[in-house]
Amino acid sequence: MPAAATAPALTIRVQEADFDVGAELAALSAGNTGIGGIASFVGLVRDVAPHGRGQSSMTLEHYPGMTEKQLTAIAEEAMRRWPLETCLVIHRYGRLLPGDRIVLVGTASAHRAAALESCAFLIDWLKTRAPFWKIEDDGNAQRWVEARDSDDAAAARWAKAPGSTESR
Amino acid sequence: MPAAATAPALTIRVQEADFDVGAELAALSAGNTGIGGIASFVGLVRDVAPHGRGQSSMTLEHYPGMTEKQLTAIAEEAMRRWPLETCLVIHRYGRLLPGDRIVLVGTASAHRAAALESCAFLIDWLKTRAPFWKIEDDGNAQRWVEARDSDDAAAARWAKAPGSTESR
Amino acid sequence: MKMLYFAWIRARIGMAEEVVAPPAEVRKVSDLLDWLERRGDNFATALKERRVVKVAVNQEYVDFDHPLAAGDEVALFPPVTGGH
Amino acid sequence: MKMLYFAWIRARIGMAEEVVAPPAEVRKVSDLLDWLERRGDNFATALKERRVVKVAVNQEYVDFDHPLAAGDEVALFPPVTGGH
Repeated sequence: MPAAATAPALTIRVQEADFDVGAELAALSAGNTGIGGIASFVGLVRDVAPHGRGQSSMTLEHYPGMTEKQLTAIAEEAMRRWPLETCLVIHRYGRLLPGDRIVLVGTASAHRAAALESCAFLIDWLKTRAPFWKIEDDGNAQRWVEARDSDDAAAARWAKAPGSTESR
Repeated sequence: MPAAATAPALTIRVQEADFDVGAELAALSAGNTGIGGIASFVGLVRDVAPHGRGQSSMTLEHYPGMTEKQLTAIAEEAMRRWPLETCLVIHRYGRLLPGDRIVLVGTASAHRAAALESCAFLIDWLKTRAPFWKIEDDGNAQRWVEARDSDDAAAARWAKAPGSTESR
Repeated sequence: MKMLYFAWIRARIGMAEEVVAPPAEVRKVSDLLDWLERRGDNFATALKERRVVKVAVNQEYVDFDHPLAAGDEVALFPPVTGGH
Repeated sequence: MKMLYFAWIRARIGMAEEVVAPPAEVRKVSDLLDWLERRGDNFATALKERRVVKVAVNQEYVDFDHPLAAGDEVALFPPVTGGH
Protein backbone atom coordinates (compact mmCIF):
# COMPACT_ATOMS: atom_id res chain seq x y z
CA MET A 1 0.00 0.00 0.00
CA PRO A 2 1.47 3.40 -0.90
CA ALA A 3 2.16 5.63 2.08
CA ALA A 4 -0.72 8.07 2.49
CA ALA A 5 -0.30 11.36 4.29
CA THR A 6 -1.78 11.06 7.77
CA ALA A 7 -4.13 13.78 8.91
CA PRO A 8 -3.03 16.11 11.70
CA ALA A 9 -4.63 15.15 15.02
CA LEU A 10 -6.66 18.32 15.07
CA THR A 11 -8.06 20.37 12.18
CA ILE A 12 -9.93 23.63 12.79
CA ARG A 13 -11.13 25.85 9.96
CA VAL A 14 -13.35 28.93 9.94
CA GLN A 15 -14.23 29.91 6.40
CA GLU A 16 -16.79 31.55 4.15
CA ALA A 17 -16.57 28.81 1.50
CA ASP A 18 -18.49 25.53 1.50
CA PHE A 19 -16.65 22.29 2.29
CA ASP A 20 -16.59 18.79 0.80
CA VAL A 21 -17.95 16.42 3.48
CA GLY A 22 -16.76 13.24 1.77
CA ALA A 23 -13.22 14.52 1.22
CA GLU A 24 -12.94 15.96 4.75
CA LEU A 25 -14.12 12.74 6.42
CA ALA A 26 -11.88 10.58 4.21
CA ALA A 27 -8.90 12.76 5.17
CA LEU A 28 -9.60 12.10 8.87
CA SER A 29 -8.57 8.46 8.54
CA ALA A 30 -6.09 8.72 5.66
CA GLY A 31 -2.98 6.66 6.33
CA ASN A 32 -4.17 5.47 9.75
CA THR A 33 -5.51 1.91 9.69
CA GLY A 34 -5.89 1.94 13.46
CA ILE A 35 -9.09 3.95 13.02
CA GLY A 36 -12.26 1.85 13.24
CA GLY A 37 -14.90 4.54 12.93
CA ILE A 38 -15.62 8.13 12.02
CA ALA A 39 -18.59 9.95 13.50
CA SER A 40 -19.72 13.21 12.01
CA PHE A 41 -22.35 15.90 12.25
CA VAL A 42 -23.27 18.32 9.46
CA GLY A 43 -25.37 21.34 10.44
CA LEU A 44 -27.62 22.79 7.72
CA VAL A 45 -29.56 26.02 7.28
CA ARG A 46 -33.29 25.44 7.71
CA ASP A 47 -35.86 27.43 5.78
CA VAL A 48 -37.51 29.93 8.14
CA ALA A 49 -39.69 31.71 5.56
CA PRO A 50 -43.44 31.40 6.13
CA HIS A 51 -44.73 28.88 3.58
CA GLY A 52 -44.58 30.24 0.06
CA ARG A 53 -43.45 33.67 1.23
CA GLY A 54 -40.17 33.92 -0.64
CA GLN A 55 -36.55 33.24 0.10
CA SER A 56 -35.15 33.16 3.60
CA SER A 57 -31.45 33.50 4.36
CA MET A 58 -29.14 33.64 7.33
CA THR A 59 -25.95 35.57 7.97
CA LEU A 60 -23.36 34.30 10.42
CA GLU A 61 -21.06 36.83 12.11
CA HIS A 62 -18.10 35.70 14.19
CA TYR A 63 -15.13 36.99 16.18
CA PRO A 64 -12.05 36.22 14.06
CA GLY A 65 -9.21 35.01 16.22
CA MET A 66 -11.33 34.11 19.25
CA THR A 67 -13.41 31.69 17.15
CA GLU A 68 -10.37 29.65 16.13
CA LYS A 69 -9.05 29.78 19.71
CA GLN A 70 -12.33 28.54 21.19
CA LEU A 71 -12.82 25.80 18.59
CA THR A 72 -9.27 24.61 19.21
CA ALA A 73 -9.85 24.56 22.98
CA ILE A 74 -13.10 22.57 22.53
CA ALA A 75 -11.42 20.06 20.21
CA GLU A 76 -8.46 19.69 22.59
CA GLU A 77 -10.89 18.99 25.41
CA ALA A 78 -12.55 16.27 23.29
CA MET A 79 -9.14 14.71 22.63
CA ARG A 80 -8.40 14.72 26.36
CA ARG A 81 -11.73 13.06 27.23
CA TRP A 82 -11.85 10.40 24.51
CA PRO A 83 -9.22 8.25 22.78
CA LEU A 84 -9.46 10.04 19.43
CA GLU A 85 -6.98 9.67 16.59
CA THR A 86 -8.15 12.77 14.73
CA CYS A 87 -10.76 15.46 15.12
CA LEU A 88 -12.14 18.07 12.72
CA VAL A 89 -14.27 21.21 13.03
CA ILE A 90 -15.14 23.40 10.04
CA HIS A 91 -17.50 26.32 10.64
CA ARG A 92 -18.68 28.75 7.98
CA TYR A 93 -19.57 32.43 8.31
CA GLY A 94 -21.26 34.91 5.97
CA ARG A 95 -24.58 34.69 4.14
CA LEU A 96 -26.11 31.23 3.78
CA LEU A 97 -29.28 29.93 2.16
CA PRO A 98 -31.66 27.13 3.21
CA GLY A 99 -30.02 23.74 2.68
CA ASP A 100 -26.49 25.20 2.88
CA ARG A 101 -23.98 23.51 5.14
CA ILE A 102 -22.98 25.57 8.21
CA VAL A 103 -20.73 23.32 10.24
CA LEU A 104 -18.98 19.97 10.06
CA VAL A 105 -17.72 18.09 13.10
CA GLY A 106 -15.84 14.82 12.57
CA THR A 107 -14.14 12.50 15.04
CA ALA A 108 -12.12 9.36 14.34
CA SER A 109 -11.20 6.65 16.83
CA ALA A 110 -10.39 2.98 17.12
CA HIS A 111 -13.69 2.66 19.03
CA ARG A 112 -17.09 3.73 17.77
CA ALA A 113 -18.42 4.89 21.15
CA ALA A 114 -15.53 7.34 21.52
CA ALA A 115 -16.16 8.74 18.04
CA LEU A 116 -19.94 9.04 18.53
CA GLU A 117 -19.86 10.56 22.01
CA SER A 118 -17.10 13.06 21.26
CA CYS A 119 -18.91 14.17 18.10
CA ALA A 120 -22.04 14.97 20.14
CA PHE A 121 -19.87 16.69 22.77
CA LEU A 122 -18.16 18.87 20.16
CA ILE A 123 -21.34 20.13 18.54
CA ASP A 124 -23.02 20.73 21.92
CA TRP A 125 -20.05 22.68 23.32
CA LEU A 126 -19.44 24.54 20.08
CA LYS A 127 -22.99 25.85 20.13
CA THR A 128 -22.56 27.51 23.51
CA ARG A 129 -18.88 28.54 23.36
CA ALA A 130 -17.85 29.41 19.81
CA PRO A 131 -18.41 33.15 19.18
CA PHE A 132 -20.85 33.02 16.26
CA TRP A 133 -24.08 34.99 15.95
CA LYS A 134 -26.87 34.41 13.48
CA ILE A 135 -29.19 36.94 11.93
CA GLU A 136 -32.14 35.40 10.10
CA ASP A 137 -33.96 37.02 7.22
CA ASP A 138 -37.33 35.38 6.56
CA GLY A 139 -37.77 37.33 3.31
CA ASN A 140 -39.64 40.03 5.19
CA ALA A 141 -37.68 41.05 8.29
CA GLN A 142 -34.29 40.41 9.86
CA ARG A 143 -33.91 39.24 13.44
CA TRP A 144 -31.01 38.14 15.57
CA VAL A 145 -31.43 34.50 16.57
CA GLU A 146 -31.69 34.14 20.35
CA ALA A 147 -29.65 31.62 22.30
CA ARG A 148 -31.76 28.69 23.45
CA ASP A 149 -31.87 27.27 26.96
CA SER A 150 -31.95 23.79 25.42
CA ASP A 151 -28.48 24.42 23.99
CA ASP A 152 -27.14 25.33 27.44
CA ALA A 153 -28.73 22.17 28.81
CA ALA A 154 -27.19 20.07 26.03
CA ALA A 155 -23.75 21.49 26.78
CA ALA A 156 -24.20 21.14 30.54
CA ARG A 157 -24.68 17.37 30.37
CA TRP A 158 -21.00 17.09 29.35
CA ALA A 159 -19.81 18.99 32.43
CA LYS A 160 -19.41 15.73 34.32
CA ALA A 161 -16.91 13.15 33.17
CA PRO A 162 -18.27 11.17 30.24
CA GLY A 163 -19.42 7.60 30.84
CA SER A 164 -16.84 4.90 30.25
CA THR A 165 -16.56 4.49 26.51
CA GLU A 166 -16.07 0.75 27.05
CA SER A 167 -19.51 0.18 28.51
CA ARG A 168 -21.38 2.30 25.98
CA MET B 1 -33.98 27.14 -6.49
CA PRO B 2 -34.67 24.26 -8.89
CA ALA B 3 -36.79 21.49 -7.39
CA ALA B 4 -34.48 18.77 -6.10
CA ALA B 5 -35.60 15.18 -5.75
CA THR B 6 -36.26 14.45 -2.09
CA ALA B 7 -34.69 11.34 -0.62
CA PRO B 8 -36.94 8.45 0.40
CA ALA B 9 -37.45 8.39 4.15
CA LEU B 10 -35.53 5.16 4.48
CA THR B 11 -32.64 3.84 2.38
CA ILE B 12 -31.16 0.40 3.02
CA ARG B 13 -28.45 -1.09 0.83
CA VAL B 14 -26.33 -4.23 1.19
CA GLN B 15 -23.61 -4.30 -1.41
CA GLU B 16 -20.12 -5.49 -2.27
CA ALA B 17 -19.07 -2.13 -3.78
CA ASP B 18 -17.73 0.86 -1.89
CA PHE B 19 -19.96 3.91 -1.39
CA ASP B 20 -19.46 7.69 -1.69
CA VAL B 21 -19.96 9.14 1.80
CA GLY B 22 -20.29 12.75 0.64
CA ALA B 23 -22.85 11.94 -2.05
CA GLU B 24 -24.88 9.65 0.24
CA LEU B 25 -25.06 12.22 3.06
CA ALA B 26 -25.91 15.05 0.64
CA ALA B 27 -28.75 12.93 -0.78
CA LEU B 28 -30.22 12.54 2.73
CA SER B 29 -31.18 16.22 2.89
CA ALA B 30 -31.69 16.93 -0.83
CA GLY B 31 -34.82 18.99 -1.43
CA ASN B 32 -35.77 19.12 2.26
CA THR B 33 -34.89 22.46 3.88
CA GLY B 34 -36.61 21.39 7.10
CA ILE B 35 -33.53 19.32 7.94
CA GLY B 36 -31.15 21.04 10.39
CA GLY B 37 -28.57 18.33 10.85
CA ILE B 38 -27.18 15.06 9.56
CA ALA B 39 -25.35 12.69 11.87
CA SER B 40 -23.33 9.84 10.43
CA PHE B 41 -21.05 7.00 11.34
CA VAL B 42 -18.59 5.34 8.97
CA GLY B 43 -17.12 2.00 10.08
CA LEU B 44 -13.65 1.15 8.74
CA VAL B 45 -11.52 -2.00 8.59
CA ARG B 46 -8.68 -1.83 11.11
CA ASP B 47 -5.33 -3.44 10.42
CA VAL B 48 -5.04 -6.59 12.54
CA ALA B 49 -1.68 -7.81 11.20
CA PRO B 50 1.12 -7.96 13.77
CA HIS B 51 3.41 -5.00 13.14
CA GLY B 52 5.30 -5.37 9.88
CA ARG B 53 3.93 -8.87 9.27
CA GLY B 54 2.26 -8.28 5.93
CA GLN B 55 -1.23 -7.58 4.74
CA SER B 56 -4.30 -8.33 6.78
CA SER B 57 -7.79 -8.57 5.33
CA MET B 58 -11.32 -9.30 6.41
CA THR B 59 -14.18 -11.06 4.68
CA LEU B 60 -17.78 -10.31 5.57
CA GLU B 61 -20.40 -13.00 5.02
CA HIS B 62 -24.09 -12.22 5.37
CA TYR B 63 -27.56 -13.75 5.03
CA PRO B 64 -29.07 -12.21 1.87
CA GLY B 65 -32.71 -11.39 2.40
CA MET B 66 -32.62 -11.48 6.19
CA THR B 67 -29.95 -8.77 6.25
CA GLU B 68 -32.12 -6.30 4.35
CA LYS B 69 -35.14 -7.27 6.45
CA GLN B 70 -33.29 -6.72 9.74
CA LEU B 71 -31.68 -3.44 8.64
CA THR B 72 -35.09 -2.17 7.54
CA ALA B 73 -36.64 -3.16 10.87
CA ILE B 74 -33.84 -1.39 12.79
CA ALA B 75 -34.19 1.77 10.70
CA GLU B 76 -37.99 1.74 11.08
CA GLU B 77 -37.54 1.47 14.85
CA ALA B 78 -35.22 4.51 14.76
CA MET B 79 -37.83 6.46 12.80
CA ARG B 80 -40.46 5.54 15.39
CA ARG B 81 -38.28 6.63 18.31
CA TRP B 82 -36.91 9.90 16.91
CA PRO B 83 -38.36 12.63 14.67
CA LEU B 84 -36.20 11.76 11.64
CA GLU B 85 -36.78 13.05 8.14
CA THR B 86 -34.54 10.48 6.46
CA CYS B 87 -32.35 7.60 7.48
CA LEU B 88 -29.69 5.59 5.61
CA VAL B 89 -27.82 2.32 6.20
CA ILE B 90 -25.33 0.94 3.70
CA HIS B 91 -23.43 -2.22 4.68
CA ARG B 92 -20.82 -3.94 2.55
CA TYR B 93 -19.96 -7.64 2.33
CA GLY B 94 -17.08 -9.56 0.72
CA ARG B 95 -13.33 -9.11 1.12
CA LEU B 96 -12.12 -5.82 2.56
CA LEU B 97 -8.69 -4.38 3.32
CA PRO B 98 -7.50 -2.16 6.18
CA GLY B 99 -8.84 1.35 5.75
CA ASP B 100 -11.79 0.18 3.62
CA ARG B 101 -15.25 1.43 4.54
CA ILE B 102 -17.58 -1.29 5.89
CA VAL B 103 -20.74 0.50 6.91
CA LEU B 104 -22.37 3.92 6.69
CA VAL B 105 -25.22 5.02 8.93
CA GLY B 106 -26.77 8.45 8.36
CA THR B 107 -29.71 10.17 10.03
CA ALA B 108 -31.27 13.54 9.20
CA SER B 109 -33.60 15.55 11.40
CA ALA B 110 -34.73 19.08 12.17
CA HIS B 111 -33.02 18.63 15.55
CA ARG B 112 -29.40 17.66 16.11
CA ALA B 113 -30.04 15.55 19.23
CA ALA B 114 -32.46 13.33 17.31
CA ALA B 115 -29.94 12.85 14.51
CA LEU B 116 -27.01 12.13 16.85
CA GLU B 117 -28.85 9.77 19.19
CA SER B 118 -30.55 7.78 16.44
CA CYS B 119 -27.24 7.39 14.60
CA ALA B 120 -25.66 5.83 17.72
CA PHE B 121 -28.76 3.67 18.20
CA LEU B 122 -28.61 2.40 14.61
CA ILE B 123 -24.97 1.35 14.70
CA ASP B 124 -25.34 -0.23 18.15
CA TRP B 125 -28.43 -2.24 17.16
CA LEU B 126 -27.05 -3.13 13.75
CA LYS B 127 -23.98 -4.69 15.36
CA THR B 128 -26.05 -7.13 17.39
CA ARG B 129 -28.97 -7.80 15.01
CA ALA B 130 -27.85 -7.63 11.38
CA PRO B 131 -26.73 -11.10 10.20
CA PHE B 132 -23.13 -10.40 9.23
CA TRP B 133 -20.10 -12.46 10.21
CA LYS B 134 -16.47 -11.46 9.88
CA ILE B 135 -13.51 -13.67 9.24
CA GLU B 136 -10.15 -11.95 9.77
CA ASP B 137 -6.93 -12.90 8.03
CA ASP B 138 -3.90 -11.42 9.76
CA GLY B 139 -1.62 -12.46 6.89
CA ASN B 140 -0.84 -15.71 8.71
CA ALA B 141 -4.08 -17.34 9.84
CA GLN B 142 -7.83 -16.87 9.44
CA ARG B 143 -10.17 -16.65 12.39
CA TRP B 144 -13.86 -15.92 12.83
CA VAL B 145 -14.33 -12.73 14.81
CA GLU B 146 -16.17 -13.40 18.06
CA ALA B 147 -19.13 -11.32 19.18
CA ARG B 148 -18.23 -8.98 22.01
CA ASP B 149 -20.15 -8.54 25.26
CA SER B 150 -19.52 -4.79 24.98
CA ASP B 151 -21.61 -4.75 21.80
CA ASP B 152 -24.50 -6.43 23.59
CA ALA B 153 -24.18 -3.88 26.38
CA ALA B 154 -24.13 -1.02 23.89
CA ALA B 155 -27.31 -2.30 22.24
CA ALA B 156 -28.99 -3.00 25.58
CA ARG B 157 -28.81 0.63 26.69
CA TRP B 158 -31.35 1.46 23.96
CA ALA B 159 -33.88 -1.07 25.27
CA LYS B 160 -35.48 1.61 27.38
CA ALA B 161 -37.14 4.62 25.75
CA PRO B 162 -34.56 7.21 24.72
CA GLY B 163 -34.26 10.43 26.70
CA SER B 164 -36.36 13.33 25.52
CA THR B 165 -34.63 14.79 22.48
CA GLU B 166 -35.81 18.24 23.57
CA SER B 167 -33.78 18.31 26.75
CA ARG B 168 -30.62 16.90 25.25
CA MET C 1 -37.64 -27.57 5.20
CA LYS C 2 -34.79 -25.46 3.87
CA MET C 3 -31.70 -25.22 6.08
CA LEU C 4 -29.11 -22.43 5.81
CA TYR C 5 -25.79 -22.46 7.69
CA PHE C 6 -23.51 -19.44 8.14
CA ALA C 7 -20.00 -18.51 9.29
CA TRP C 8 -18.18 -21.14 11.40
CA ILE C 9 -21.32 -23.23 11.72
CA ARG C 10 -21.36 -23.49 7.91
CA ALA C 11 -17.61 -24.23 7.90
CA ARG C 12 -17.91 -26.99 10.52
CA ILE C 13 -20.92 -28.62 8.89
CA GLY C 14 -19.18 -28.31 5.52
CA MET C 15 -22.25 -27.12 3.68
CA ALA C 16 -24.05 -23.77 3.18
CA GLU C 17 -27.56 -25.08 2.61
CA GLU C 18 -29.66 -28.19 2.20
CA VAL C 19 -33.27 -29.35 2.17
CA VAL C 20 -34.18 -31.69 5.03
CA ALA C 21 -37.28 -33.69 5.96
CA PRO C 22 -37.09 -34.30 9.72
CA PRO C 23 -39.46 -36.86 11.29
CA ALA C 24 -42.84 -35.79 12.65
CA GLU C 25 -41.62 -35.64 16.27
CA VAL C 26 -39.42 -32.64 15.36
CA ARG C 27 -41.91 -29.96 16.33
CA LYS C 28 -39.72 -27.06 17.51
CA VAL C 29 -36.25 -25.60 17.03
CA SER C 30 -34.61 -27.52 19.88
CA ASP C 31 -36.00 -30.82 18.44
CA LEU C 32 -34.46 -29.90 15.09
CA LEU C 33 -31.06 -29.17 16.65
CA ASP C 34 -31.15 -32.51 18.50
CA TRP C 35 -32.06 -34.33 15.31
CA LEU C 36 -29.36 -32.55 13.26
CA GLU C 37 -26.68 -33.40 15.86
CA ARG C 38 -27.39 -37.10 15.38
CA ARG C 39 -26.78 -36.83 11.63
CA GLY C 40 -22.98 -36.85 11.96
CA ASP C 41 -19.86 -35.59 13.72
CA ASN C 42 -19.77 -32.45 11.58
CA PHE C 43 -23.23 -31.45 12.88
CA ALA C 44 -22.40 -32.51 16.43
CA THR C 45 -19.25 -30.36 16.40
CA ALA C 46 -21.00 -27.37 14.83
CA LEU C 47 -23.98 -27.39 17.20
CA LYS C 48 -22.62 -28.68 20.50
CA GLU C 49 -22.25 -25.24 22.03
CA ARG C 50 -25.97 -24.42 22.05
CA ARG C 51 -25.40 -21.14 23.85
CA VAL C 52 -23.83 -19.61 20.74
CA VAL C 53 -26.17 -21.09 18.14
CA LYS C 54 -28.57 -18.43 16.88
CA VAL C 55 -31.66 -19.40 14.93
CA ALA C 56 -33.79 -17.55 12.39
CA VAL C 57 -37.02 -19.00 10.98
CA ASN C 58 -38.22 -17.34 7.79
CA GLN C 59 -35.59 -14.63 8.36
CA GLU C 60 -36.76 -13.65 11.85
CA TYR C 61 -34.86 -14.39 15.07
CA VAL C 62 -36.58 -17.07 17.16
CA ASP C 63 -36.06 -18.93 20.44
CA PHE C 64 -35.28 -22.64 20.73
CA ASP C 65 -38.92 -23.40 21.58
CA HIS C 66 -40.25 -21.80 18.40
CA PRO C 67 -42.57 -24.24 16.51
CA LEU C 68 -41.56 -25.43 13.04
CA ALA C 69 -43.59 -26.05 9.88
CA ALA C 70 -42.65 -28.08 6.80
CA GLY C 71 -42.09 -25.11 4.46
CA ASP C 72 -39.93 -23.09 6.85
CA GLU C 73 -36.56 -21.58 5.96
CA VAL C 74 -34.40 -22.26 9.01
CA ALA C 75 -30.99 -20.59 9.40
CA LEU C 76 -28.37 -21.51 12.02
CA PHE C 77 -25.48 -19.16 12.74
CA PRO C 78 -23.16 -17.86 15.47
CA PRO C 79 -23.65 -14.44 17.12
CA VAL C 80 -23.39 -11.71 14.49
CA THR C 81 -20.27 -9.56 14.10
CA GLY C 82 -21.07 -6.87 11.52
CA GLY C 83 -20.74 -3.13 11.80
CA HIS C 84 -17.05 -2.30 11.79
CA MET D 1 -7.85 49.48 25.37
CA LYS D 2 -9.34 47.99 22.21
CA MET D 3 -13.11 47.45 22.25
CA LEU D 4 -14.92 45.02 19.91
CA TYR D 5 -18.73 44.82 19.63
CA PHE D 6 -20.64 41.97 17.97
CA ALA D 7 -24.13 41.06 16.75
CA TRP D 8 -27.00 43.18 18.13
CA ILE D 9 -24.72 44.86 20.65
CA ARG D 10 -22.65 46.10 17.68
CA ALA D 11 -25.83 47.12 15.84
CA ARG D 12 -27.22 49.07 18.82
CA ILE D 13 -23.94 50.82 19.57
CA GLY D 14 -23.56 51.54 15.86
CA MET D 15 -19.88 50.64 15.72
CA ALA D 16 -17.86 47.41 15.41
CA GLU D 17 -14.70 48.52 17.19
CA GLU D 18 -12.97 51.48 18.81
CA VAL D 19 -10.03 52.33 21.04
CA VAL D 20 -10.99 53.76 24.44
CA ALA D 21 -9.06 55.20 27.37
CA PRO D 22 -11.28 54.83 30.43
CA PRO D 23 -10.34 56.68 33.64
CA ALA D 24 -8.16 55.01 36.28
CA GLU D 25 -11.13 54.02 38.48
CA VAL D 26 -12.24 51.56 35.78
CA ARG D 27 -10.48 48.50 37.20
CA LYS D 28 -12.71 45.60 36.20
CA VAL D 29 -15.26 44.59 33.57
CA SER D 30 -18.31 45.83 35.47
CA ASP D 31 -16.64 49.27 35.92
CA LEU D 32 -16.03 49.39 32.16
CA LEU D 33 -19.67 48.55 31.39
CA ASP D 34 -20.85 51.29 33.80
CA TRP D 35 -18.50 53.78 32.19
CA LEU D 36 -19.52 52.82 28.64
CA GLU D 37 -23.23 53.15 29.49
CA ARG D 38 -22.68 56.79 30.47
CA ARG D 39 -21.15 57.56 27.06
CA GLY D 40 -24.51 57.79 25.29
CA ASP D 41 -27.98 56.37 24.69
CA ASN D 42 -26.64 53.90 22.10
CA PHE D 43 -24.35 52.34 24.73
CA ALA D 44 -27.05 52.46 27.42
CA THR D 45 -29.52 50.67 25.12
CA ALA D 46 -26.99 48.07 24.03
CA LEU D 47 -25.76 47.22 27.53
CA LYS D 48 -28.79 47.72 29.79
CA GLU D 49 -29.66 44.02 29.90
CA ARG D 50 -26.50 42.94 31.71
CA ARG D 51 -27.68 39.33 31.99
CA VAL D 52 -27.21 38.80 28.25
CA VAL D 53 -23.94 40.73 27.84
CA LYS D 54 -21.05 38.31 27.43
CA VAL D 55 -17.46 39.51 27.78
CA ALA D 56 -14.16 38.24 26.42
CA VAL D 57 -10.82 39.74 27.41
CA ASN D 58 -7.97 38.90 25.07
CA GLN D 59 -10.26 36.35 23.39
CA GLU D 60 -11.09 34.39 26.56
CA TYR D 61 -14.48 34.42 28.32
CA VAL D 62 -14.38 36.33 31.62
CA ASP D 63 -16.74 37.29 34.44
CA PHE D 64 -17.82 40.86 35.21
CA ASP D 65 -15.29 41.08 38.06
CA HIS D 66 -12.33 40.25 35.81
CA PRO D 67 -9.57 42.92 36.19
CA LEU D 68 -8.62 45.03 33.18
CA ALA D 69 -5.28 46.32 31.91
CA ALA D 70 -4.57 49.16 29.48
CA GLY D 71 -3.52 46.96 26.55
CA ASP D 72 -6.47 44.54 26.75
CA GLU D 73 -8.69 43.58 23.82
CA VAL D 74 -12.20 43.60 25.28
CA ALA D 75 -15.14 42.17 23.32
CA LEU D 76 -18.83 42.57 24.22
CA PHE D 77 -21.46 40.34 22.63
CA PRO D 78 -24.78 38.58 23.22
CA PRO D 79 -25.00 34.80 23.91
CA VAL D 80 -23.59 32.88 20.95
CA THR D 81 -25.81 31.15 18.40
CA GLY D 82 -23.54 29.20 16.06
CA GLY D 83 -23.69 25.55 15.14
CA HIS D 84 -26.69 25.05 12.91
